Amino acid sequence: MLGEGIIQGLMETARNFFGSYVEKERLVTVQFPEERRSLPEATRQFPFLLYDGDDPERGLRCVSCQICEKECPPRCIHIEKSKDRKPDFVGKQQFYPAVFNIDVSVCMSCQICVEVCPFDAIRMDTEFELSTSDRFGGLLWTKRELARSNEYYRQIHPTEAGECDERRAKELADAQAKAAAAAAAAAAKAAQAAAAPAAASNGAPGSGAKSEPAKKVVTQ
Amino acid sequence: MRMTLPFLILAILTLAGGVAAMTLRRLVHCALALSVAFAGLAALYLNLDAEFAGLAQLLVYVGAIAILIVFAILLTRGGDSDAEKSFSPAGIGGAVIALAVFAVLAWATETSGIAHPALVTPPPESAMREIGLALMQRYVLPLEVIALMLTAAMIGAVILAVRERRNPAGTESAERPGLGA
Amino acid sequence: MNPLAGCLLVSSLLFSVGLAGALTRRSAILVLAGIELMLNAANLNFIAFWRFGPHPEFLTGFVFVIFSIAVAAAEAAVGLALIVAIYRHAQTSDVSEITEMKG
Amino acid sequence: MSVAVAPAFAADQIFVALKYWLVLHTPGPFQTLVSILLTIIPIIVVFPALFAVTTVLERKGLGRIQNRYGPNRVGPWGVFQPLADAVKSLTKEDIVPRSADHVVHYLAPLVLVATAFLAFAVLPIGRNMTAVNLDAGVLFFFAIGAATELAVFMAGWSSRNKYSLLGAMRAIAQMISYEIPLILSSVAVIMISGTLSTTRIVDEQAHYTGTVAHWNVFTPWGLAGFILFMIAATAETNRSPFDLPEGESEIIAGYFIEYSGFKFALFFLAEYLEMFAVSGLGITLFLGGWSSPFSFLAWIPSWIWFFGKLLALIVGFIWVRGTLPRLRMDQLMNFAWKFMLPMTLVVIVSAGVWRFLPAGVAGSAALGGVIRWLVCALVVAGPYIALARVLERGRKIEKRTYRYAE
Repeated sequence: MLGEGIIQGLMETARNFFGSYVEKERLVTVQFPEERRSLPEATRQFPFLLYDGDDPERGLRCVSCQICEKECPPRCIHIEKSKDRKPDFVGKQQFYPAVFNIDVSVCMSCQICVEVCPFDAIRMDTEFELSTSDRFGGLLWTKRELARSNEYYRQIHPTEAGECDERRAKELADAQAKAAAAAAAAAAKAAQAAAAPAAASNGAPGSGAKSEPAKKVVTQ
Repeated sequence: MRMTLPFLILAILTLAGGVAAMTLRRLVHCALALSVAFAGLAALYLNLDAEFAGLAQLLVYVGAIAILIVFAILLTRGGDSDAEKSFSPAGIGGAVIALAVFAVLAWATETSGIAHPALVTPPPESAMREIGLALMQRYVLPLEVIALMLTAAMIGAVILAVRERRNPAGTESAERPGLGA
Repeated sequence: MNPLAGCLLVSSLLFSVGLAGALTRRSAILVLAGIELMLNAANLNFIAFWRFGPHPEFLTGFVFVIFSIAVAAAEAAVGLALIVAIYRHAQTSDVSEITEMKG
Repeated sequence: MSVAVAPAFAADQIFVALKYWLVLHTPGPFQTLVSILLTIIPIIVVFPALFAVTTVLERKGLGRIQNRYGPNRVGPWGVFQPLADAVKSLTKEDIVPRSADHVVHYLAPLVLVATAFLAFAVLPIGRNMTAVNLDAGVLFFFAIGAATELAVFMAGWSSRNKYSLLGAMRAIAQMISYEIPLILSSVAVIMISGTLSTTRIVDEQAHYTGTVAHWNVFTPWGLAGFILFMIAATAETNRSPFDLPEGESEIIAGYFIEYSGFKFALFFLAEYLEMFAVSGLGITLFLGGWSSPFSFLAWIPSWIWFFGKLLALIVGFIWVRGTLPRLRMDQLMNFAWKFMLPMTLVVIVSAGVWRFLPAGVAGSAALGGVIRWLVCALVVAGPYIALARVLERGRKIEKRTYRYAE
């Protein structure tokens, strides 16, 4: 019968109308600033820089390799390399960024910088309330504003951070083992003079090749 | 009884609309000015106690004919071009003829002797009831004829405006000329 | 000047304006608009004579105007349909360019 | 009895009495002016206020229909939301496109609002509360309504935007198509009442048989006519599901796409005013205007009845908007010419049958009334069922199955 469907539709919307006053479960929205839904773990907004330990200046993982700066599609990252070096978490001497700026008003949250970073130094944040009254200075974040501790990272992306930490721990262990092996080799060398230099030189490239693909899998 | 101020204002409005409709460059502006003239005339009818005629004028002229003219302008691509130059010999000739006609009419009005005696006519009874009865009794035959003529005109307009499907080269487009009719 | 003469004057002015437009404008639509104006001027005369005439109770002029409005509506519909048809045929609605009449 | 009636009558006529009191206490030369102002100003104040109330009602109602909260931040339960909206629209920058036709672009919203306000002149919003008691009130209403089409065209054309012109063309085509069923369904009422005056149409309906009023909607032709009238009114005021002229997903905002700030607010206002006006006409023609449905409720002031009915119709508009999706252009036109037009003609025939069937048969008024009611109902229902059969032929509604999704 013509018009029957309209009546059915009207009944359905009336049911919704009155039902939304009676049953709270019907309501699909929440009262935002007071009530918040927990964000899904895969949430990502804008990048931040990770540091180890307590000091954001010394513990910063970034080695200023500038891969992210080159890969960034909208070119919102600006890095200036330092002149001097400082040791990284395995004790190797590395450069660090003297200046590391991200213009979040340009950033498009594509996460490419995270995927290309070989040092696990840049990650995506979940923070989304970023309004500011100054649209030039307020949205240009410097190194200090971008730095977040590893604890914070573990908090917002536990799975990813766990994998990352595991990998880094392994890397550290490898490096220490290598250092120990090198020390042992040096000791052996000192003991045996110039008898077997080949054993030490074989070990170093092997460990590097092993850690590289593992990192790729995790960051994707 | 003399001419009243509302009458003067409405007359000036109507004439201004008419003059603008006949002199403006853009065709759409002309159509809008024309509807101002029609609306002014409707108000003049109301001013002359012809309520039904005034409202019918508003309904038919402003509501239908002005819209029809606007549709016709848009369908003939008149809406986006400055169609013509302002003055031409033919234009001056037309204006002279119109002026002559006006002079004759005004002279006739003036000399006919109806212009000066003071009229004391009470507003006539133009109640809807009387008009309805007049249309249904005294003028029922013209009414039927008008109805027939309107039907014929509608069919004719549709036939004229409907795109001919015969020629295969005819451009197929989304516009429908018969929409307003 | 009494109101009847005022109406007649306005009406004759409007008629002249419509006539001038119909004679001088080259767009066919505006020619039609000028004719409509002339028709309206005549209607105003009918209303004025009905209002100030001797026998308003017969409603003669009044009913004439109503019929005239109906006829004008039909005229506008057919006239504009003709203009649209001509435009489609000749690609112009300029009356000075439509110079040939072949089927 | 008279003791009970007197205060009720006083409450009923309070505004009329107030106006006369104020006019009497003004000096002689200004009396006409004050009287005119006292008639106009309430209309200019009350209906925009109703517009403000309606916007918040609509947003909250739509929200609840979609299982949301709706606005609830400005003031308690969001009742001051219209105030915030007003401040916003008044302080926004007024942008006019560079290539727009400035004069026409400026005039369009003014013409639209002016015509929308004019329509209220003939609506009886209470006993003795008609601004202008015209002999041809209904005709006046439709004549004024016809002028809005031109304003819509002005807005659409002067903006120099393809979407606005498309929206205006859609709006005009739709308004012209639905004006016919709108007028034809009111013709049935005019035939029965024998008058075009809105005041007298309401007076005709304010009688009672027993306790029930003579509202036109209580008759079969009146009920059908009322439904058809409201459908046509929805289309005439461009409200959902007939909101093609401003379909956001297709042509962004239709004819007022290039308007901003206060002019945009004026378009919004005009749209709602038209909705109130045409609902008011529906109330006048079919729902007995300011009269109460039952004689024992007649003590409630007449203006409360009118605005109560108006609010009920507005709720109906909102409910329909929250329920039905937008039509397609061809569906819209088919609906107007293949369903609305034949049905309004049937309603007119039914009203004619009602007029000429005797109300009483063989001395029994009740039996005659029932027979007349049933016959007229049959005259409406028969063609409706037949038409529905024809229109639904070959059209099977089935649940859509998705091959790849889900």
